[in-house]
Amino acid sequence: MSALTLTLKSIPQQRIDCSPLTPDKLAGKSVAEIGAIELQSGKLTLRTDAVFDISGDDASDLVFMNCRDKLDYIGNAMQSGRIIIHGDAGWYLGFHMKKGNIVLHGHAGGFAASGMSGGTLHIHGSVGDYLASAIPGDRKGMKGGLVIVTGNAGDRVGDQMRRGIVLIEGNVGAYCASRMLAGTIGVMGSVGDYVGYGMRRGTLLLFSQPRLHATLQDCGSHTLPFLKLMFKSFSGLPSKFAAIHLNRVQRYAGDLANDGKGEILIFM
Amino acid sequence: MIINGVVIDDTFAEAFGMRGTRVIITAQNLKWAYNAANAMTGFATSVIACGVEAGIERELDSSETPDGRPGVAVLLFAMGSAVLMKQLETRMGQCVLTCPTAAAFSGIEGGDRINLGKNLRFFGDGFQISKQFGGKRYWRVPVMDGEFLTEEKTGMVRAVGGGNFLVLAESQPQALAACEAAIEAMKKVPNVIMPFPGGVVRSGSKVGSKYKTLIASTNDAFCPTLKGITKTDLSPEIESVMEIVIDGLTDEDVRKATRAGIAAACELGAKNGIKRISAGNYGGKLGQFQFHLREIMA
Amino acid sequence: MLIKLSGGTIYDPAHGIDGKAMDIFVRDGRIVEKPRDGERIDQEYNLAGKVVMAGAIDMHTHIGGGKVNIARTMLPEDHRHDPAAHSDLCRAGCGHAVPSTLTAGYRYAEMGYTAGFEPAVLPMNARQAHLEMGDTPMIDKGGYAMLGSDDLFLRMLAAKQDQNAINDYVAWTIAASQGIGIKVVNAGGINAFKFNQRFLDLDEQNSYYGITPREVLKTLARAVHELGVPHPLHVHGNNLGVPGNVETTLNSMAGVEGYPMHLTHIQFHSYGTEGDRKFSSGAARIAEAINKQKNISADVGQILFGQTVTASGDQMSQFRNAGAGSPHKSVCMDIECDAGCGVVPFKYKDQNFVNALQWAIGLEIFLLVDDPWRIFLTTDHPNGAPFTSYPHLIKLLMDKTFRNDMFASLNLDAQKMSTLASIDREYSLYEIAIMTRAGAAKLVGLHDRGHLGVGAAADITVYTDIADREKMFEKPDYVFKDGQLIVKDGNIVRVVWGATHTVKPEFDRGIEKEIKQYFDKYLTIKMDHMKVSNDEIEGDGRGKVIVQECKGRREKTA
Amino acid sequence: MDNFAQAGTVESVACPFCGLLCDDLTVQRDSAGNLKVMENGCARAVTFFERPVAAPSPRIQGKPVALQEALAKAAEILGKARQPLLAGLGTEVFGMRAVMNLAESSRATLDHMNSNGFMRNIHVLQNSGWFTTTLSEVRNRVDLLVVVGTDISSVNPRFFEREIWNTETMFDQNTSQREIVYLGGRDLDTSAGVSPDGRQPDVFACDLDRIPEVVAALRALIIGKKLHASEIAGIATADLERLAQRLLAAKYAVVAWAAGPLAFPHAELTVQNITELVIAINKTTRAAGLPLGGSDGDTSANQVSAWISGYPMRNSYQRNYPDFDPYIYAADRQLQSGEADALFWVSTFNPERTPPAADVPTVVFGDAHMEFEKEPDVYIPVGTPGIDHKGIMFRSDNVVALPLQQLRSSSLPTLGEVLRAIEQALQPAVQ
Repeated sequence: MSALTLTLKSIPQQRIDCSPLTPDKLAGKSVAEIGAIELQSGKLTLRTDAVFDISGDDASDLVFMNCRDKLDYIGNAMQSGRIIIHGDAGWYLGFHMKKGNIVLHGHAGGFAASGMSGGTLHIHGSVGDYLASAIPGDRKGMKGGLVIVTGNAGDRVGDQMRRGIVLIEGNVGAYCASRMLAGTIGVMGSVGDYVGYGMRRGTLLLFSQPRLHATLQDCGSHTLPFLKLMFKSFSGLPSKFAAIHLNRVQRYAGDLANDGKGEILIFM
Repeated sequence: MIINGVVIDDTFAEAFGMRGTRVIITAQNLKWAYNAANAMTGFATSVIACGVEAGIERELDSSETPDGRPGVAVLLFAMGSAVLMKQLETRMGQCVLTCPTAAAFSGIEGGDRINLGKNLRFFGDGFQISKQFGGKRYWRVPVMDGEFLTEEKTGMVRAVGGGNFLVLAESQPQALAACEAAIEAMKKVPNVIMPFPGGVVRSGSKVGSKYKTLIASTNDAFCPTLKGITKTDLSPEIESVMEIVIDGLTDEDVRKATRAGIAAACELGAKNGIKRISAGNYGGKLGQFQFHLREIMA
Repeated sequence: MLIKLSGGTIYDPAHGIDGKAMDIFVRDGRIVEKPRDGERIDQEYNLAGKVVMAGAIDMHTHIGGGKVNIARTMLPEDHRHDPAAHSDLCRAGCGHAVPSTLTAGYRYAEMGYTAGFEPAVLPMNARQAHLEMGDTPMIDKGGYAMLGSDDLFLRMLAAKQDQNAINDYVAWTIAASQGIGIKVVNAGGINAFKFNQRFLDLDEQNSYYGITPREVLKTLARAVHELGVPHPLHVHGNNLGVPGNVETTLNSMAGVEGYPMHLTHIQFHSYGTEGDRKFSSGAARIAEAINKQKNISADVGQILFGQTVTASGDQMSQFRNAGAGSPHKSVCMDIECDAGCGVVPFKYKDQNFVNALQWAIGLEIFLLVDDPWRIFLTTDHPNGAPFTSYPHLIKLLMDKTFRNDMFASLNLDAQKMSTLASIDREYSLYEIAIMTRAGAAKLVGLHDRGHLGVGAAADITVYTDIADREKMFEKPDYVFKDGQLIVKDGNIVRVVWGATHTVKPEFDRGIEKEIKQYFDKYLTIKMDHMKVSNDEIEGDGRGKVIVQECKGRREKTA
Repeated sequence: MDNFAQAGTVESVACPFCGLLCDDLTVQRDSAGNLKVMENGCARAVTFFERPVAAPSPRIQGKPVALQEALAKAAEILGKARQPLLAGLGTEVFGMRAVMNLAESSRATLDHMNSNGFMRNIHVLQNSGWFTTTLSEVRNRVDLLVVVGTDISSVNPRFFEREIWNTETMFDQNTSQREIVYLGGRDLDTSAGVSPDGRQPDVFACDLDRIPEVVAALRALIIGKKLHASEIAGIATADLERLAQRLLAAKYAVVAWAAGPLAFPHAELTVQNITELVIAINKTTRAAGLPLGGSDGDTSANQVSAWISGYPMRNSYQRNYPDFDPYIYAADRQLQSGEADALFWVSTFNPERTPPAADVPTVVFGDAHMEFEKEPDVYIPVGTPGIDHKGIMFRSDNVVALPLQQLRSSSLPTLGEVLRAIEQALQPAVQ
């Protein structure tokens, strides 16, 4: 058995919805059957074998080669297995993912990990806006699991995030943790304006002082016992976060506008 | 069977199925971990009136605890899961939540997951914070010294309670010395506690009483001062009997503890007045476990 | 073209026909006499053994207008799970709780419905309601214009204007908003809410006007009656959803002093305060009152379990209920000194005590009201459940075993509070035909619909008689609309637009002077711009406006 | 009835050029069909109505052609496209119906030229909902008007005249006592907020991009929170505290905003704070939000789209059923990414709103006065609703839809006519 490998044949002009291509949905299918699966692209539906060269036979170990940012919904509602992506991914990477592993060697578009409820998503690169956020109509962003981003992330990281852990080694944009409901976001780099806007609950870990708007208020400096526990749980992760052992923070809480009890912890 | 001049009765300890759980209590230092644990395991000698039987199993150094602080492991046993859960919550709330710097964690992986700090979170009046790491949920409850940190759940397993043996000696000091030696040895055995004061109980009981309202009363057959007026089980030279009761997570744990305890008591031997080791049972009708002393010591 | 429907088992309660094998002839969209011997039959459908009824009529369904479109806009999550693709015949859309207009029309027709009436047309929003209904194909439609919380009406009452003036204003409103009836929602309450009153019981005064809901109901019920509008005043009572509102409802019935009145989604207004949770069924008392008072009719507004959305003109109640919404979001609006609206998504759960009891209360009312001509099958779509659940509801009414099995799976405390399991009644096909066809047509005032007599519009539904009534009613064999076959085996085979039914009661045009003055002085549009014209409804090739007969203006009040 | 060929005066004309849809204009027509606003016109209305009559020929790559030819070419471009985009959508209800039908038949995606602003409101509606009011309620009830981030006048010129300083109200209010507060923004023209007796409005200015912070602070104060900061974006916290108290004390406070002018990223979160603070006030007294601004048929486009497809703007029929994605289907993004490979631009009210520069085949259904920097592949001039033909428009408050009148005879086709013709050419149309 070798990894089922989908190599993009040419750069598409329109976006392609790859949601039918997950390990669980492809399990037990022959190359011919996989090739016949139809993918939405613009107003057309394209056969999978018209879009990708298909090789290998182990659908539980799915590889995208030569991937491009027009390929949306990779790992959509994925239930098991592993997807490795070489190249960039489009929007909605790991959308409503439930279990399994996605490793991206490249950049991802918007709404990565939106609605994700389990598994891990490891992005060796940067992501667009709305990482771990909820799409309109959904009430919860990420609902569980782990996301690691080695690069930067855009605006609105974790908007309405409900559970789970997002660790970003680079910088993030504006409105980080907006309307966050629960869960943990760590950002090693800088964050943009209006961090924690409308935050209800949840924890945002920062390593430098951001600009804070007036309805996030200082709760003083503290040594918090849970941080040891948290960093211990990070210790095995393939991330720079694994090497951190700090538990002294400045604690800001809010957003008071939203009667929020979220916290922004800044390591001192 | 005779060990070092001590007669091992051909009898058995009769023990019951119980529910058991373990809690790891950590604190800024061992002293405050003990303060919490002592309070939590206080008044927990017998399920008859305390609800649970509880005790400190052992000390844990900082490499053994989830949060890297020193701590102790506490075992609690009860006759049923409902009462165990209720007692655990009550004791957590009054003894650990209240104790400066103390934190509580699950001491048993697997088993049935029962509430450890789950409902204590409401003390936080809405300011409590839930965190999930490594598949476990923790609660952070703001309190006056900072934050009370507790794991949400711990494990509950089927356990064994009421393992025991009796030390029959020529004098009270000699009986006590033998029991102290036994407890010292038994504490090194994991997964067990000896719930009575100092691990030793002097008020062994029998089933029933002349008083209708009582279901148990003093075990007159082993009371030395009644030798002449009751159907005694004591030979004339026995002046004092003490019992060690053992609760363990498995029957094997109880067996190991029993063996360690009897061996230590017998170490003192007949020359120190230790004459006989016996055990309490109900004729094998009530308990599902039987610990035959001679088998254990063989 | 002459069509013969041969040998079907006919249920036509308007003519007392209860399951008789008969032929029906259709020509040019109408049911006609048996033709002369030898006349050529162009098409024949052999319906031997099939159940034949008039097309079903939903006399209370929120299918068009501002609040419905707000509900659509705010619930993308609901649409995503029920897309309706473009086909050779049908346009695309989406379904479930608040379907797109086209999909709503298709799905109604696929269930054998040929008409549906929007019960809450705000006059100020009537144009939108008609535009949306205009984009609802397959079925006929119409709307009830809302009055009773509009400032002009309350000013007229407060100024003690006589009933004639009120009647003229009511008739003008029906004409301007192209309605077929008048609806009152939380009589005066929506207005009171604008003055920060949070409840308004039947005899409580509006804090500005001093008018009580009782006066509003009585005046409007009388106006509708005196104008000869066939549909009685359509009343959404005060205190919707409030435990104890059974008293308000009973008092409201008495309050109209014998004028005809239709109480809508009465299930939501039949709550007592007994039991540990101070919430109990008032169904028996309500049913008893309906049985006694022949001037009263009602539709049930049955709730069924699952996700839906509540869309109502009753902004006062909806603001109160917004906290219980799921998902937690809501829209409330104060509207144009005319009315208001509130939209709250809701998920009814069978293990929830209140929801389970609501379910039982609705069924109790269905089963305890004796006269099927005065009780109507609705879920108050989408408030109690989407209309697509009607076949399931029919099965609950027709199949006691099925009903009791479902009941036994509900919240246990709710079961203890309901007598449902002890009610043996099962609706017959004839009774179903009354409540969904003949009765509904009579109630709405559709003189040529809801029956299969000669001269009737050939809106006809044909079912296979199978024991599972849900399966039977969700997929008719044939549906004819105005004589054209539009549905076969539950699928659309031809798309038609359906007409808009209205009434045009006579009134003294002199009233316009006062109305115009009011508009010019206080409102932000011109009076003439409120009026919806026929060509706006019929534009883009949509269905015609049909004026149903009013029985003529009764004597002026002395 | 009307003889549009003759000169005449038309009263009660509705002006579709802003979201207020004032319908009290008097417009004079000369025999050539040129219009002049005689009464109740604002500068915008004058601009709209007084453009001279024009009826240019349809063009293909700048060359005049017969309408049929232009339609055939448009149909050809539409048929070939893999991701056609119908954008601009500056039209009214009947035009929008035709847009929806064409979109479905061609599996196109849809976006309105004002969506960047409008979607801020839609996002809030879909996330938390809101509590709003309409113009006539404002006119009769408001006692405290708080305007966030706009002077209103620049988007809805006659708002203060018609809804605030009206002389008569139903509830005997002395309108000159109405309190006006401008919150946020800089260098606003607040002159319209001066009461007839000369009372100045309160103006709490701040940079546009600090409005999110100011609105958040106001909401926090309304729900009784204490803030540490002594000033917020240059506004004294004490002033905001007083404003919060005034809102809670008012009988019918109205908090107005216009989505367009809140032109900073993620402004929907600010709109949400506005609407949520309104709901908080309603716990004890009455208040309502008021979405203002708008036009080029934005409200109408969203309303029609919602009832026909189930979704507001930024939806698509590319999957053969309606699909909604306010990000992926944004016209700008689709064009910049090169995904949209044909652009069909509709602007029937405003010749200034020309299509965005894009390197794709472009068909414009536009006002007759439209001038292009880059001539589109096909230009089909169409009539202006409310001048050349009838129509129906929704006001910015989302409730009232008004009929638009035909004011003159016109040789220009309606948008609906040309779109239906293209749809027919594309494939046998469904009903």
